[in-house]
Amino acid sequence: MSKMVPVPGRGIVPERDIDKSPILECIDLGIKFGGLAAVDNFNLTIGRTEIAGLIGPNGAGKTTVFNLLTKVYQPTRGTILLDGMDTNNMTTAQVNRSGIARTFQNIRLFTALSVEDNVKVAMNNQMHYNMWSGVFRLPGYWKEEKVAHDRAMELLSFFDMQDLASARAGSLPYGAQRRLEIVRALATNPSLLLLDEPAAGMNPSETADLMEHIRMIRDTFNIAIMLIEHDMSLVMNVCEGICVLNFGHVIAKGTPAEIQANPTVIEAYLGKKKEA
Amino acid sequence: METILKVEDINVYYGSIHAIKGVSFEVREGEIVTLIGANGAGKSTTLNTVSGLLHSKSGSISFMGKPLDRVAPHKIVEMGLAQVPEGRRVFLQMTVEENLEMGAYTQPNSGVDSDLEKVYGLFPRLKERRRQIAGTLSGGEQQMLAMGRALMSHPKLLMLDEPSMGLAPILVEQIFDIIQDLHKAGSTILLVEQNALMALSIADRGYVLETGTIVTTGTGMELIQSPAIKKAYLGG
Amino acid sequence: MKKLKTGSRVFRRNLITYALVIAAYAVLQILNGAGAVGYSLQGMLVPICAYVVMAISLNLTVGVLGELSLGHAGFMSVGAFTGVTAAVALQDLIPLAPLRLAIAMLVGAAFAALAGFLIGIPVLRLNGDYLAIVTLAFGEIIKSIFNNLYVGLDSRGFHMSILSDKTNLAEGGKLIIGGPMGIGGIQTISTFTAGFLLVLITLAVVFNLVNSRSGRAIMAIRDNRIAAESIGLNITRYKMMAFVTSAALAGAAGTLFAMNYSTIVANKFDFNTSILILVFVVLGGLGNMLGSIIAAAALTILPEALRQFSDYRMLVYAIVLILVMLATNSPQVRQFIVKIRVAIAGKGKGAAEDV
Amino acid sequence: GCGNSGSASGSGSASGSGASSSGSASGAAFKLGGTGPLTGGAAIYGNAAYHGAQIAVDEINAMGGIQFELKYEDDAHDAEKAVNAYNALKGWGMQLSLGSVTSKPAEATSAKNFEDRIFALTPSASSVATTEGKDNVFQMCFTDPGQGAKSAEYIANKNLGTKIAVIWKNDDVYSKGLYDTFTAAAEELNLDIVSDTTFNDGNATDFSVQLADAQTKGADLVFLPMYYDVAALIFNQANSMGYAPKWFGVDGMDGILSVEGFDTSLAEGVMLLTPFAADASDERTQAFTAKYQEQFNEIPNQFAADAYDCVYAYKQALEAAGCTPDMSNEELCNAMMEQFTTMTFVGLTSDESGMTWEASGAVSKSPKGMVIQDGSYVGLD
Amino acid sequence: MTFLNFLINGISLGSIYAIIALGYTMVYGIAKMLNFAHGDVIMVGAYVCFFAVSTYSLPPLVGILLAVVICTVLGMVVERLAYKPLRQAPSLAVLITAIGVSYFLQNAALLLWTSNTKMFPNFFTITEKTADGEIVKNGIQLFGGALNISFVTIITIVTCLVIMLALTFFTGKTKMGKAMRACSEDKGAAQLMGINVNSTISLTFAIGSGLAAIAGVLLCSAYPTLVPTTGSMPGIKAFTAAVFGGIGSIPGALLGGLMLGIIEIFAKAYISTQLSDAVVFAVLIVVLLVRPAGLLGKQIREKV
Ligand SMILES: Nc1ncnc2c1ncn2[C@@H]1O[C@H](COP(=O)(O)OP(=O)(O)OP(=O)(O)O)[C@@H](O)[C@H]1O
Ligand SMILES: Nc1ncnc2c1ncn2[C@@H]1O[C@H](COP(=O)(O)OP(=O)(O)OP(=O)(O)O)[C@@H](O)[C@H]1O
Ligand SMILES: [Mg+2]
Ligand SMILES: [Mg+2]
Repeated sequence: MSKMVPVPGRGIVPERDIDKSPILECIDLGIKFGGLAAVDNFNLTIGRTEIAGLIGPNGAGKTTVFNLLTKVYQPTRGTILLDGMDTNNMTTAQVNRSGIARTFQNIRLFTALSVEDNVKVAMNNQMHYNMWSGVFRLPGYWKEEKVAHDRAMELLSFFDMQDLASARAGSLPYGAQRRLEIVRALATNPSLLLLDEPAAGMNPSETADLMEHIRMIRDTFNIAIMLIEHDMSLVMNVCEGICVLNFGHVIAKGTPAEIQANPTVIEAYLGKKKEA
Repeated sequence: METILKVEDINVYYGSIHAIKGVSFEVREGEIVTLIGANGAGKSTTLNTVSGLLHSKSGSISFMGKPLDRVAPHKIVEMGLAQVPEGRRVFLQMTVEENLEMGAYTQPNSGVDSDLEKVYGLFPRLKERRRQIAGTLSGGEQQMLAMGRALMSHPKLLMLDEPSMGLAPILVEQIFDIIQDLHKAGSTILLVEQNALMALSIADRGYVLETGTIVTTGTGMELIQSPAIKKAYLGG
Repeated sequence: MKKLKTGSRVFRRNLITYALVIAAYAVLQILNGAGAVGYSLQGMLVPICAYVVMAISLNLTVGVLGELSLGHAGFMSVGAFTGVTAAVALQDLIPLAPLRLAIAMLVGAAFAALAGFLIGIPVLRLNGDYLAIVTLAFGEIIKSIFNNLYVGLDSRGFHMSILSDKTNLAEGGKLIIGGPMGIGGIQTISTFTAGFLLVLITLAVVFNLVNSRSGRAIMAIRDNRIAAESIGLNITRYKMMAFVTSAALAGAAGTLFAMNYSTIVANKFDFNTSILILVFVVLGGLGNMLGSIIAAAALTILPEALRQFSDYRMLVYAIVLILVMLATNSPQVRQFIVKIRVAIAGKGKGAAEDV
Repeated sequence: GCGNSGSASGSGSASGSGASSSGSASGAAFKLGGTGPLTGGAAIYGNAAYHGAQIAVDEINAMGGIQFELKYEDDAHDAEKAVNAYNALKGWGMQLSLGSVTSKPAEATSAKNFEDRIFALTPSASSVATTEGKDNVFQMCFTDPGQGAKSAEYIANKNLGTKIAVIWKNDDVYSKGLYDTFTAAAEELNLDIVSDTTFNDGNATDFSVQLADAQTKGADLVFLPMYYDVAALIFNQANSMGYAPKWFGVDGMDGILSVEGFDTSLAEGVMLLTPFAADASDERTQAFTAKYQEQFNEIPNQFAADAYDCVYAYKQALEAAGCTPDMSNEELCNAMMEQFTTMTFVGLTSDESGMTWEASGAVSKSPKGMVIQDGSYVGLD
Repeated sequence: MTFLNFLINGISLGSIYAIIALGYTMVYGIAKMLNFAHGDVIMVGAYVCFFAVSTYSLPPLVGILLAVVICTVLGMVVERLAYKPLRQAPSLAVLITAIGVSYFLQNAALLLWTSNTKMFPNFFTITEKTADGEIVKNGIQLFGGALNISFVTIITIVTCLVIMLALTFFTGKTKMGKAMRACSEDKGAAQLMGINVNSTISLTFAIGSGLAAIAGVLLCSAYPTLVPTTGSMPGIKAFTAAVFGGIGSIPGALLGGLMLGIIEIFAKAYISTQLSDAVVFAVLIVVLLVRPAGLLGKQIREKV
């Protein structure tokens, strides 16, 4: 992975992204639930093809950050610039169309649909035939369905899941479900991919395999990835920049090495014993 | 050390899927026994069968000498067996405190308050959030709640299904410390973990489950050293 | 190629459905020709078709879209009244009955679709039982409107009034909808063949919709709204699509139904009718169109078949209904069915999943 | 009480619908069928008619001579189910029909009677549409217009009220028919209708608003074109709000005195036009009432009486035309049309001068004006 | 004055809806099922009380108790036979079964007690000795008879309040009540707490049906005609009221019921008796659009 270099006003950025404008900028982002400020003046920039990590104790506000970025919750304050564009009054769907795709901490698949359909439905916005050509099976239908099918298979094979294409998503083993969620997110052609604890419930060997895929995704699709994870072996190995949250506040930013050495982080999050 | 839980040759089906194929194992008084295995190996199914949520087609399960076959789940809890289910399963619409009270359902009301304080002692974060609706807790907070809830019933045998899942490293340590404290305090624990290394390192004995059958067993140390295990579960 | 497998599995099930419907029609026609069909069954053929269409269309809302609707009869009502009105208006223009019926159905479907759209705007902003109660409310509102609506036709065209008959028609004018009196003296031009064709069309529409990008989107929204939003689906748009389609089909069914009786009143399409159709859907299995067809037919015939029980008829009907629900939902029976499906399809996975 | 009344109706009706009644012993019997609400909200009317017909058939079959086989099928007061019921009867081999008990179903079945040329004489379906354009469908009861208009005239002639309120059921053909013609006639007779309110199945519990409207508008007579079960509620509520106008009912009101647990004093002074009064003095009525009570232990209402008359009217017509059960429906139909347009029939629901039918199918018989005094009917001259 | 009268009438009608809705909400909120048979249990309760008092001339209170007991048992039996086997089934399946039960009860009543209308006696009266004999009073007259509040209404409202408070306390504060809520959320987890799910749900139905009996008696005391279908329409209205007030919210059921009654009366009085139903439901829709979780229902955001 390329070296991280500091850039004024942008924190640290992968060398290769320096001359490109950042894909994401959060400025003073914040949300309150009742009295509790789950996230408060959160600032972060992510480079075009950066793999960023968001870590922090349980309840620190990591998932909430994802929910703010994807407009599942509306921020009570602050701005989100996606590729320079303010997402202020966008809906979740609009945010996705303009480039953010995500997975969920507690898996949210379309359980009754087949694996293939889970992927195809994510391509909905890239398909254009209307209801009628669907109902009357006009040429448009056949053409686009063919394209969609091939693309879906391609994406599935990326996680070598093509053999599961016809299985019911709900009936997949846990690990496969997590991977399918990633494929589904990729199918929307995002420029920024948000992964919420992708390795949760995976054993070390499965986790190692996942790491490879995350890097591969970045390299093949040339997109930025931001991930939340409690498995330090994964975070420290794949992430280029890491941001640490605690009680909704950023308590540290930096390279894996810096973070691992940071006493505040150790005290609040990592604990004395080293893993990975 | 007498045997608290004895599982003999159980077979569990989901419809036509044969999930558990003749599994046998036992847990003795005061032990930490761990059950490790890949996703879908059958760990949770095993625990749910012991808890009486699922039923075994054949074989037998006995808890402190008494047979558990066809005993209703709530009876089993009364007998002193508690499970922290996979994926927390806290009562999302109830407050943190109400969840804990539910954990003490089988206990006399008199002791509940002091037990609450004990649990809050273990998980201060829960005390802060005692009035919050559990559904809005973070994943980790819910995990703590689930564990605290199980402790409320003074279990003779505590079964934990992946308690470290989704927890911050520091909390994982805490959880494992708590497990060891409980162990020291004399309670018996059956631990299902993905985090095989940590699990085995605190376990007296371990069983390795693969696609519904037990393939290896031994003391924690033996298993950690075994190359096969290293390769398969310790990512080594 | 696995994909062919999914494709073909769905495709096969749909094909079977078409085949069975066509076969049933053929058999009945032959028996009918041989005079082997009793008056009782004969008289029920058209209503059965209408109910089948109602069931399939409601299944689109409840099974595929996953929203509970307790007012589906309302759309049937709209279709019935507008359709018949159109038929009466066209009486002289189009002497050819089948054509007139077809146009009437189109009109009925169109108005029902319109109603579906207007109702959908508020309804689809709610969730779960709140949505259900609002559909119930609209069903009642529609009923109450038609109970107070007066529509007449004379040389000067249509005249409409609410609450009381202020249409004061010219000579030779005809009051079509007479408030509580409903519509009387209807020319019964509905035929079994027409019904059969409507069923086929309905099947085609629903199947093709479900197996298109729209259908996938609709089902995705059903399975997990938040995830559906996160992949950029326009929730309202697709909900509306399903809802309106379902309403339109119900409207056509309403016209078919109404044109089979010499008289029709708004009260016919009340809450109980909505519930009855819901029973068809649930009994047949959510998302399972073939199931809906069978359930609708069976439950329409059942009360007639039970006539020999005289006073105990409806009691027996209730008991049968309960027992069937218990049976179809008992794990044993389900396993058994799955086993059979596996045996037939040779493929267990997802066999329990219909659509 | 609960037990015996239950068993009574049980045995009473179980013999009937479905399993058809006795009498066919002598072999050749006319198959007589009718549909009515035997279950559901309107079951009370269907069962009454059915029980009335039952008694008549039993009596007639006992006499020897013409034999009937009666079969009543449930239509749950619904046009669709009525047609199903009709078809069931047709399949059974029905030769003569008692049509349907209630109006809307009757409109549907009478259309079928017309197609199939099966003669129909409905006891109680009073809407015009029932007979309109169907030469072989006749009625035993007044048509709604007839009755509505007559009520208005009666009120005008006896000037019973100057300010009139009407409470009607605006999802019901029967009530609407009466309302329309009543108001039309009232206008001509310049009766002053001050209050015009409605109810329907959905809200037939609370009438405070309707009654308050009538009361505040100073109505001194309230016209109630409805069946008696609802009327009972209205009297009850009017009483509790201390509103005591003159009440004027219609034939559907008959039966109110036999409602179990009804405080008849509430119906004191209620006037109604009905062709039948269960406690009339003539011995035929008394015999009928007695029989009905011991068989079904309840007091027969006008539905029962009309149905009873229907069967006897058939008997008379069949005898006069010398029909035999082996005749085709077509032949029977023509014979009956012939007879009913010419004969005069004396029954429970007519006075000694009897009743006759127009070709339209409408009956003409003089209604009895009745007033309720100390819990029983007294003829209003 | 007329306004006040209408308001009172609205409250009378509403209180009846409310008392039914309360029982409804119990089952609805806990067992998470639309128990369409609830209205018919009401009908059964009314009949039992009717025969006890009118036919076997037992004292009213005994009649009511008898109704409560029988309905409670009925509720539990029905639950055991028709709903328990469907614990794992989708909720819609249970709803359909409930409809089957509703048909069953109605037709059983028809066979047992015939279709003949029964007039339910009004217990809630007091007879006053006056100069000219006794007069039976069934309500309080205010402003020289300009306003009339019937005893039934007063008693119904009081009963409603008592039941509401009792239920709120029960489900919110007692161990058993909380266990009920736990079951309604996650039966499996509840079992792992040592809660006997079956008996808990059975208890829910017992309570719901017992309340139904009381509701039946009050319904028929206020609107005395009693037929086998007496329960169905009020049942639907009560269901509407329950949702209107906020699913599972006990105070909501009370408020929803009252609102429904008042709206219905006002719609008749000030708009049109003919269109009152339409108006009532239109108002309902508007309110739900403003408050998508009902009047008192709280909208719990799904944690993502
Ligand atoms: N909808 C909500 N209402 C109230 N509080 C909320 C809501 N969502 C989250 N919170 C609170 O905000 C805090 C942050 O929650 P969040 O899910 O972001 O934590 P997290 O960092 O993802 O933790 P974990 O790693 O355990 O998932 C938590 O304390 C949680 O209780
Ligand atoms: N409800 C169910 N229906 C059908 N099959 C199931 C069900 N639950 C589990 N299975 C299957 O049974 C097997 C064992 O599942 P189980 O959840 O016990 O595995 P596990 O070891 O707990 O996995 P994990 O580590 O992901 O929790 C898996 O193949 C799974 O697919
Ligand atoms: Mg999180
Ligand atoms: Mg597991």
